[in-house]
Amino acid sequence: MLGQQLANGLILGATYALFALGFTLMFGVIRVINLVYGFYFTAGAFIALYLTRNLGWPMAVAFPAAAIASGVMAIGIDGLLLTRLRRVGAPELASLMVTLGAVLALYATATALLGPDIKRFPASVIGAEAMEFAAIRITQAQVLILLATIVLVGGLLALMHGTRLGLALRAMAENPDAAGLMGIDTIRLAALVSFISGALAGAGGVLIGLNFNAIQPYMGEAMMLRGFVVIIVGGLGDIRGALIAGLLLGIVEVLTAGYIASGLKEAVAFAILVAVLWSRPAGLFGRAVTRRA
Amino acid sequence: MNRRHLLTTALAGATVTALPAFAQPAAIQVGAVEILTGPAAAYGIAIKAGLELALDAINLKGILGGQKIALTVEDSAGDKNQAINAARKLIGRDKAVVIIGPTLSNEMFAVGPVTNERKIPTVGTSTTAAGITEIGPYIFRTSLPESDVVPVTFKKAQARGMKTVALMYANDDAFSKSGYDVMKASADKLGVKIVATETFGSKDTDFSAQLTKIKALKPDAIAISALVEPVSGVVLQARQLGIGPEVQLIGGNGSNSPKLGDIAGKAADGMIVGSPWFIAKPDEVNQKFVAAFKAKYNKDPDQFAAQAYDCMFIVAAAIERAGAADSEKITAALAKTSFSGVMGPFAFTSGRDPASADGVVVLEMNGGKFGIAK
Amino acid sequence: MPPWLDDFFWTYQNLVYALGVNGLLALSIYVVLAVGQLSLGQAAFMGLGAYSSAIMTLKFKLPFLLVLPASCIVPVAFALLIGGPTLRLSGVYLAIATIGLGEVLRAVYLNIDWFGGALGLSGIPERAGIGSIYGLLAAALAVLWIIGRSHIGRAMEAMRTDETAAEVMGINVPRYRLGALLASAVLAGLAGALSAHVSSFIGPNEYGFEPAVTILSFALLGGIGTPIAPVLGAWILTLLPELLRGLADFRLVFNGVIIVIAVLFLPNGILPFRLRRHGRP
Amino acid sequence: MSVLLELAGLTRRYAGLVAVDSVDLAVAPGTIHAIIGPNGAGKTTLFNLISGLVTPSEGQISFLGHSITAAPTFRRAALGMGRTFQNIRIFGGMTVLENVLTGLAPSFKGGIGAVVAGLPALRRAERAAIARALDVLDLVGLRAQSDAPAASLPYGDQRRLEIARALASSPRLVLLDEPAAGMNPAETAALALLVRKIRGSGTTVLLVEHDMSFVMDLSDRVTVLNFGRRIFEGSPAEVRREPRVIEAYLGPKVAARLAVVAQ
Repeated sequence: MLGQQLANGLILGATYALFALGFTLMFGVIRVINLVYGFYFTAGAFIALYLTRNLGWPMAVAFPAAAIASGVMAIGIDGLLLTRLRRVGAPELASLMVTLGAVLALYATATALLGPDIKRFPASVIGAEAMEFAAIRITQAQVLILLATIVLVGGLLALMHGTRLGLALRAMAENPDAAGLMGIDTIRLAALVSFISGALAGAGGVLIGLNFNAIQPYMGEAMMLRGFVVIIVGGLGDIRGALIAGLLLGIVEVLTAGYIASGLKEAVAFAILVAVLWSRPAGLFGRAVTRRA
Repeated sequence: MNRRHLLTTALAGATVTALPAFAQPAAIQVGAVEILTGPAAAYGIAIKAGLELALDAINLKGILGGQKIALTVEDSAGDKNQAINAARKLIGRDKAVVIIGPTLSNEMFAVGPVTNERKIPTVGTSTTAAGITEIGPYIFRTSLPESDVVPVTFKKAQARGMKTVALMYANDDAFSKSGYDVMKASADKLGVKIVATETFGSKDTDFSAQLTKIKALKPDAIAISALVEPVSGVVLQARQLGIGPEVQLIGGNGSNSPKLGDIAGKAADGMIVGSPWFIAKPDEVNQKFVAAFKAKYNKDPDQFAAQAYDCMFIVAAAIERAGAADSEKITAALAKTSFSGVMGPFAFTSGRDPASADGVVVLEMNGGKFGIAK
Repeated sequence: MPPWLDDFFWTYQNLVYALGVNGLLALSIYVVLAVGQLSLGQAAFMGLGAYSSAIMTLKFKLPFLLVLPASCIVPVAFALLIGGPTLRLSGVYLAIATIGLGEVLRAVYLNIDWFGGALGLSGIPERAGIGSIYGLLAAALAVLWIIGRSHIGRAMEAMRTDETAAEVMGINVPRYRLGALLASAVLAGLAGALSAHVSSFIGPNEYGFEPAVTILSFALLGGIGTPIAPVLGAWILTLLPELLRGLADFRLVFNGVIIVIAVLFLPNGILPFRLRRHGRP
Repeated sequence: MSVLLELAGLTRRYAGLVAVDSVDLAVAPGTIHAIIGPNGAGKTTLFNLISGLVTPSEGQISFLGHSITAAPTFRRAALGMGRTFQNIRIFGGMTVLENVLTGLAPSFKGGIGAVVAGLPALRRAERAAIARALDVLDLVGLRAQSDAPAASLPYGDQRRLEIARALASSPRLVLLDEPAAGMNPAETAALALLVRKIRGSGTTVLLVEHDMSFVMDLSDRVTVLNFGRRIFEGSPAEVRREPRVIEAYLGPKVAARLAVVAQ
């Protein structure tokens, strides 16, 4: 049973890490806690649902299409919400507030249009068949999640540390003004970050929607609390930190539910958050990110 | 003085819309508080449909010598404060003499004390939690509480060989929690051993930790008290984790919905639930109701619509027997209800709960559809 | 009083209470925003005040005069728990930590029988009323008004405009931040206790993310130039859905859009006045 | 006391970059002390270290004989250290007078209770603060505009307002970060006069400035930074003659061009 529980925790943790990737990237580069992120997650799942269920596309095509569509949506919405604030040099909290208002309106609108019910992928696309290795059962969708998490984290790290684009992004993260002076087009880069982050959110939405096969407008909000815990415990803006913190959180939650009490899952997540804030505010693996002056 | 003046000014805007409705009522005013928007809207909409279908039939002839009943349904959106505001408006502004609803037990705990204080009879059609009618002498319900339904289901499972059971419930709504309390009591009473008690949230999507634990304990049955959506999720994941048909699945009132089959499909096969009503119940009253409902709304009625349909008749009959649109007299008349509707024969206990659970049937999922369990 | 007027007040009694309680909640977010911080824990603090006061009334049978002030204790303790570490850091930490608070407390209420679990706490006697609600609102407004006009108000506005410059002026920024968060917890705790003692029932699902955002929209609509502005914002947003029934379905959309518009285009709210405090005696 | 502010081995590292590299500095009371150097020499970082906005990686700072290396910014201000910023940071929504009153924050001792009780001591403090603020506005020549919104002032006046705000609490030391930036020659001359008046009133001045003639005319002592290191310190005349300084400004081509652009 412990093996199965660890597998459950690993998969749950992978979904948390997957969810947090684009979220932490966005903060890392443009210093914005973008709460609309959760909505891109919802959007990705619904777009994939529409493509597979209503248009009959195969999942292999619908998946990247949904990710790209979410990314494009993110360019539009983030641009609308954040560009003006960036131009007038508004404080960090203004962008947090504006995305908070926007995401509330977006969820509520989506609920009004799509209905509050849980929707599910047709049985033919979900890959719910379970395989069994050494008494551990795992479904195809879950294997896909683990693989996708590894590939996306690896890809993102390669992008950030192995390419010129990544260098520009890191320069922008360090000091946007200096980056602007060095001839980096920060507006276009910000749009690119929105796209990558939105696409990651959309991809996460599809995969996590596939795994639990439960898609509804507020699914992004439900992940948000975990997302916060992961990005703070991992260190704001730290991609590797998000991966490790996500996996850790998933395993701790499952073990709590499996061996202590299932009602304590949320409380455990939050207790970890508060403990990290008190003891290592920069995240388990991070250096200080307090920026002043 | 000054303070009151301020308040009046603040409310001046409200008066504009409210005043016309303060004119004297033309028909007998009955109010209903139901969830018409938001995540739980499906229940309120079904109830509203049931009430209005019954009302059509009642107003055809009228009561008290030809007077019509005017039913105003206010939306609570599932929110406690909106439910209270709605009930106060129905009573204070629309002069409703009876309130039907509200939809959820939690809302009734907030609304009940208000209507009870004002001595307006209030009849819940879907509130199944414990303690509802203890709010006060004006609070009734026509819905069978879970404590009448669940024991029937458990007896069925026991007859099929259940000796141990694992209980699961959503711990974040009153309805599911009450259902769990009843399941626990039933298991204890029947001598069935409870090997595990696991909770989850109504919006959770991952139940793997709880199910893995339960699977290792190898119970004869798993009983789940929650609304249909999380129940479907639990059932689907149980199958993924390899919990097979040898484990009897038992649902509470929340599982008694055709949505279970729609969402979980064959994964839910073999699950049994108790129900005070069944669409295919052969008696003539029920068949006429189902046909009329289909004709008006172009869909099948569910349990909530059926309960509401009966409730409207029960209320109308009580007004008729009271002889006047007077809340006090209607309350007394309600207590003496003797009625036979789509749910079967109906009367209130002295505690204003339904008197008989004889109509309860046990249903079983098969191929995504409910049928009578054999 | 003529019967129709009596009916009128009975009908709108809950709304009148809600206006007062929401006014207090608007002040509770105002004090945090006024020092340039963002807390989304207002609903959670309110819930703590509501639960702790209801338990004192129901289980310990304490008199309301004692319960009301005591209802601030638990929210303040949680404000210290969250504020202690986060207020030394950049503002996003407080915002994030407080968003989580509401969800976690919900889990706590649900899992501890003492709090009634999913059934909540019912049968709370009606101890509060127009007098206590509006009395406290008026007192809070008066105190905040006086503080706003003093050197403390000046320091708060300085912090809000430019934290670094304010600190260079010798303003003890962390202390003001913590003070504001504690005051905010007190106000929200009082609002929670008052609302619990006029509505007879409180449940675990009433103090989550959405009410927190609604409270924020009160202040952003009204503006934070004077303490009266957020209260008016709260009144508008409480009355609007009652006046325009059609709006009710889209209340959350509306609140969200207000926040977006306020941040982008009306950074000073619809009442962009500020307290005069050049203060020639 | 012969030394008002003393830095010993002060160092600040960023990832892969040493912005301030073991700088020693002693500022004598009653002087006008300038810090010069090409762009990127670490002057503003040094100011941020002194006022506590940046924590040092190594080294010590002492002020009035106390170690303040770990003291928070507001405490340094309360001890008697004022400063202005290179990019003006006034409180735009407040009036001119309120801006200056903000600079008097440490002189108010009462908390919320005292404010609500309306204690006479507090009212006296407010009256005294206003009188002091008006005096300072007189000094910088902004008294007539004291009720105007600060954001409405022209650029040069905003700079002077920022100086007035820094001076309000009669600090022992004031740090002026490029006070002459963006000023025309007439304004610069008036500023020089003002800085002398400040020293005359007993406040020591530490300033960073690019305008060489301004610095050379005004300063008692000049410290030259390059690439985060102190390369020279002396009187203006000594600095003018020092080859290392000339090289720092003119030697590497890029540095030279940037220095010219800045002027």
